[in-house]
Amino acid sequence: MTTIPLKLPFKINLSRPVNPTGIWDWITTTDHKKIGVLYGVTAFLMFITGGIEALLIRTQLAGPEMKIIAPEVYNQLFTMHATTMIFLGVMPLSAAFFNYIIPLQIGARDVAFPRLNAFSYWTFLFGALIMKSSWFLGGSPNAGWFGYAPITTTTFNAGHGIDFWVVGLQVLGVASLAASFNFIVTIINMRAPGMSFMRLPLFTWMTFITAILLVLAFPVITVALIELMLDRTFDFNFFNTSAGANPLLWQHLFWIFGHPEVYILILPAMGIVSEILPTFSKKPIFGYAAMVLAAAFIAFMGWLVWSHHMFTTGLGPIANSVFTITTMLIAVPTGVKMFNWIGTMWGGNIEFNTPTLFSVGFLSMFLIGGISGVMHSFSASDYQQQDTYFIVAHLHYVLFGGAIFGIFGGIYYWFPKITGRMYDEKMGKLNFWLMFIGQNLTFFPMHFIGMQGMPRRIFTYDANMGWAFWNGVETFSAYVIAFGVLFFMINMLKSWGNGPKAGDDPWDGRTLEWSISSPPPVYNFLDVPKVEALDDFWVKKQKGITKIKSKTKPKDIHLPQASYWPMLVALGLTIAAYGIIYNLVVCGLGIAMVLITVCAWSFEPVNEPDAH
Amino acid sequence: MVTDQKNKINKSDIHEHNHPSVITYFKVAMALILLTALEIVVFYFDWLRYGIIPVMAVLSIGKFAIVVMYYMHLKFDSKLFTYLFMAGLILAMVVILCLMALFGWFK
Amino acid sequence: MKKIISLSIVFLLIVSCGKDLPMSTFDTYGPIAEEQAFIFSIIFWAGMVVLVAVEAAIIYVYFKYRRRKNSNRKAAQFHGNTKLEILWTILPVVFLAIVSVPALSAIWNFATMPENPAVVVNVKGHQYWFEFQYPDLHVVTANELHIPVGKQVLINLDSNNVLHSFWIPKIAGKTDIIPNQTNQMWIQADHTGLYYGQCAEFCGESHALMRFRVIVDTDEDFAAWIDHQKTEAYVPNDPLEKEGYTIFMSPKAGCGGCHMIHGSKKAKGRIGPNLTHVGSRQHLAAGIMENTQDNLRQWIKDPGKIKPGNIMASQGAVYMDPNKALTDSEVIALASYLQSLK
Amino acid sequence: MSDETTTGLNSRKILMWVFLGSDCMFFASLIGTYLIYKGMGASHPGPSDVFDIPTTSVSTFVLLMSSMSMVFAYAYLVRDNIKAFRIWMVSTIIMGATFLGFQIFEFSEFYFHDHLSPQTNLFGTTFYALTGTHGIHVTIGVVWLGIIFYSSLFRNSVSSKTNLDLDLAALYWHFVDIVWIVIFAVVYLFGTFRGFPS
Repeated sequence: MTTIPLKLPFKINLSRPVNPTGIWDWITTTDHKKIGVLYGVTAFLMFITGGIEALLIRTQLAGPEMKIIAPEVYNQLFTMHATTMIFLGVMPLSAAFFNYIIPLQIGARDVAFPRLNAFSYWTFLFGALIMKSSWFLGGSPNAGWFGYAPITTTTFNAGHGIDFWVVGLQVLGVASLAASFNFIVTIINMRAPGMSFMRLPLFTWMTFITAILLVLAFPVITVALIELMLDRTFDFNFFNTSAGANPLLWQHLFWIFGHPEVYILILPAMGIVSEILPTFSKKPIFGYAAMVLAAAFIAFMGWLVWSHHMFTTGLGPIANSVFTITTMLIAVPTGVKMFNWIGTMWGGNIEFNTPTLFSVGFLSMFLIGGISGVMHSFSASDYQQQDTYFIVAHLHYVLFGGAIFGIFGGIYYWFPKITGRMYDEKMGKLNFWLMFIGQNLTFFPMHFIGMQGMPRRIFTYDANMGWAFWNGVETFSAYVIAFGVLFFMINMLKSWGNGPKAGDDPWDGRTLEWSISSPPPVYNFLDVPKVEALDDFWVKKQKGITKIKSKTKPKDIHLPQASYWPMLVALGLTIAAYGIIYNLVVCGLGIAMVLITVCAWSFEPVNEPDAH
Repeated sequence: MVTDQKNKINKSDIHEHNHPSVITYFKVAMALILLTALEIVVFYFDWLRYGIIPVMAVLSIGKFAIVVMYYMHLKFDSKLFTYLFMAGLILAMVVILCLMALFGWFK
Repeated sequence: MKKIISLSIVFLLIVSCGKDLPMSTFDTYGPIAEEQAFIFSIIFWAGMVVLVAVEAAIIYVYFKYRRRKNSNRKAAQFHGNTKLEILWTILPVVFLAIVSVPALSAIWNFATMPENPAVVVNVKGHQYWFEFQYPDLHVVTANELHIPVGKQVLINLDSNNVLHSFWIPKIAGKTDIIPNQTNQMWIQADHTGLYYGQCAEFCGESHALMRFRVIVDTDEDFAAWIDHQKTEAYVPNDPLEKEGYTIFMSPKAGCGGCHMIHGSKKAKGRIGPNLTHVGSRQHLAAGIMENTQDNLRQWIKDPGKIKPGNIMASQGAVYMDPNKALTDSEVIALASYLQSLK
Repeated sequence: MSDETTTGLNSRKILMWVFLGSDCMFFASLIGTYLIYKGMGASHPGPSDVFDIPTTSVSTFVLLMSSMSMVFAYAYLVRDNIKAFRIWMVSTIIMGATFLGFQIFEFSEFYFHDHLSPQTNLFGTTFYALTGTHGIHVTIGVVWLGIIFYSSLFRNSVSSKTNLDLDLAALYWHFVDIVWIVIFAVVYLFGTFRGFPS
């Protein structure tokens, strides 16, 4: 073990981990594939906790005037369910794919900033733990994932729940920003020779657009959260209505972030589907350029529609008309994508397996969510739908039937690449059908009860409202979804260890990740590929060009080395975050730790010159 | 202290032959001072009334632009940097203007 | 127009089986709700056409072009079709442009406030109940809004606490109640009767229990109701009611610190609902239960159990201080006094 | 890891520009908040009660000059004139610290003399949050430049070969400067301009 003494103003001597093993390997790793797996597993566990929260909510609503869960706990549950699914579930599950797949798809040996990547994971993990620890530290946040002021101020919410939400989201924001900065630079600067932008696989494109949306959207929510934190901790007046504050400020800042966030959630899933459908149809994607342009247009328009979440707040007819029109316009590029996916399957030779089932499930569910979205883009009729179960139905069709179906499809699709083993196809199909049937029976009736006047976020309803039957159906079906996910977990656990060997290219894939062994070697590519076309690997296979023997030896490849610092910086942030909640001195210590560890990090080389 | 890795800089990163000379930097500084002085002078022209807004906007944007172009080398560097920065900058301005419109600033 | 709406209800009838739906947005009783349902039905049917067509296309393509065993069919290799792509970009634009015309005009219709409303009501959102003030008629009541039939009513919405939203599904869509920003809306009900309303913006622990009723009266009934509301509160004669009156007005119970009973000197509070004619209301505690002796007793006994987090339970002297807690007989007396306030 | 990048540009420099683009949105949200709340809530103490334009003009001038000093330091480093580089570095750091000194003076003046605290009214809240955030940015910049200067002085590890390290710090420093250009115009000058019809 070589030690690198760091002569710093503050004298730290820490040896750098060299070829660590066991748990230290995972803690100090800078390998994008390991970080991807960590991201995926952690996010999936969080997804399960969010699912449990959802089941508790549904149980309370199974019938009218039920008293299973206390109102305060119910409010905490729906707040945590949404916060978990969005920030701890779908976003990091997408990030898991970014981490694992992007360098493989663009022919890179790693990301541009491997340690920043590790930092992103640890910050995400600690942020998630901060958020979830609130359940054991006096109660979770209870003001909804949207946290509309002024109910989040100390005047109306004196407990610590909201504090956990405020600092937790900021820490998670740092994680997302770090990852996104990294992927923007990686996609710009780490592409293999010949991999021009218009030869990028669509998943990489969607990641790129998502990351740009994210680095522009997260600063806005960060400012809003800082303002709320200053209000709660130092008695500032941002949302203090008795000092004349306008609570709509929060709503605007929140949705300026919040609407791009919606596309941050769905674009990666669209990217995954755009990989799966061509692969299994044995056809190129239909209208590649249009797919890219449509996504770019969606991302751009995502900034100009935020007030459609606020049609009922009295913005006035001009604003409502403008935002109605801009919102409707988003249907156009979304439609283009939908038609192009159908065009991709047209004339193909489509394999009927779990990834395509989830992809086609994505198309059909996302279509329903998209159409109900157009329905409430019309502010005139949205006055009746805003804050009802109709909206709940819409967003679950988009996020569950959309994003989650896409992500599950992606997990099945890349499972053989990541583990080197094949999943159980029968169980995969069972998983799909349970989730598909469960999803539709849970969320479709919400359209009905929404139009029948059932508001969101209510812990009880009267028997004479006529909502009881469908609520009962929904609760039952929510458990069907849970069983689907259970079969998914069994399938994954079983196949990861004992599945049949998958081989390097089980799907006859089109993109570069299928050209290397499964699981990929630590250096990804022995020789950095030379890319000559879109779907280069497929084109080369058609031409009969198979693997060429490489002269490069693995030991000559310099790889990013392990480091303690990313994890320690994240730990410092976490200490600072708890400090904000409990004790400002602790917060100061945490910030000091961040400063010191950031300095140590920046003085540590990416690679030791003498180490291999 | 600063590492080997960091020392390995692509040739394309060293643009000193493109970069302006110290004299140019000094001229830019003089322009900045001039514009700031103008701002402060204009500030005392009460008769401008709302007219001060465009005047001040032009002066500030001018200062902003020459710092970004010369001191931050955007004029000489890869266009990619300009695109990346302008994406954030333009969006930031659009968002501020939208917010001002929504809160009745232009009524 | 009604026909189109009822057509779209056909699909809902299948799922609702003719059940009574007191908050259905399709079963409209006023011009605003009707127009909103009409706009919805336009997009609904337009959306259904797209939905059926595209879903059919997805399923058709998936099955038609599935890989069959023992078949050597090769996938067709094409990269796109510019004409088709332009077509399916422009078609939705045209489609949306057409449907947006009635939608946009409706926005302006709702936003144009009546110049001469028959009644002006100031609605105040509280945690968790609604206060209704008739500023021109000098009447203040809570949780039961009376309006005359067939007349335009102007509503001013305001709150001094958190956000709420005012919503009567069968009469008009919702508008949010926001502190430091007075929102306006107008409503009109074309049939007399009782309608359900509910707070639609999350406002705290008992948000689900923040409901109200709208009672649409004929002009004569409305005038009579207003006249009655203007009168001073009934002064009890019955011994039990009198006992309740004494407890209510006593400094120990302190009810009058928050509640107003018009005509009494000791009950001048403005924090809680105005109780001058509480006995004449049909429901209690923001429309969550019928106004009966038994319910009223339960409410007075332990309001925090019925409506968790409400201010009376957390700040009322008799609920905070065990020494001041009401005995069962005091609760009975109070309930009978309050019920006498017809 | 290969040093060759797809675009030929350094990854760290791209990262810096993406970060600055992102930081634009950060300040936009703060400036947006300030503008939304301008004139709302209790009006005194307001901008014209507390601001002293001549003083702030001086601190603005100092910050502008620190930017000039920064480019000088960079220009000399690129030409391997380490001595001149160090002189201009010191001058940049001193001017940055002077700006911070002015801000501390200004804040204490507002706080103790004009009785404007973040808790007083919406102007206090939004003003301190916006300028305070900018001040934190300046502080980070001063610390960053200080570390580079320290490296050059005691470790001799700064040379034209490592000019990228300084380039990134300089980009950040100029960005902080241009943010101040906006704040000075929007908050200070528009805040106290007497020509606006009341």
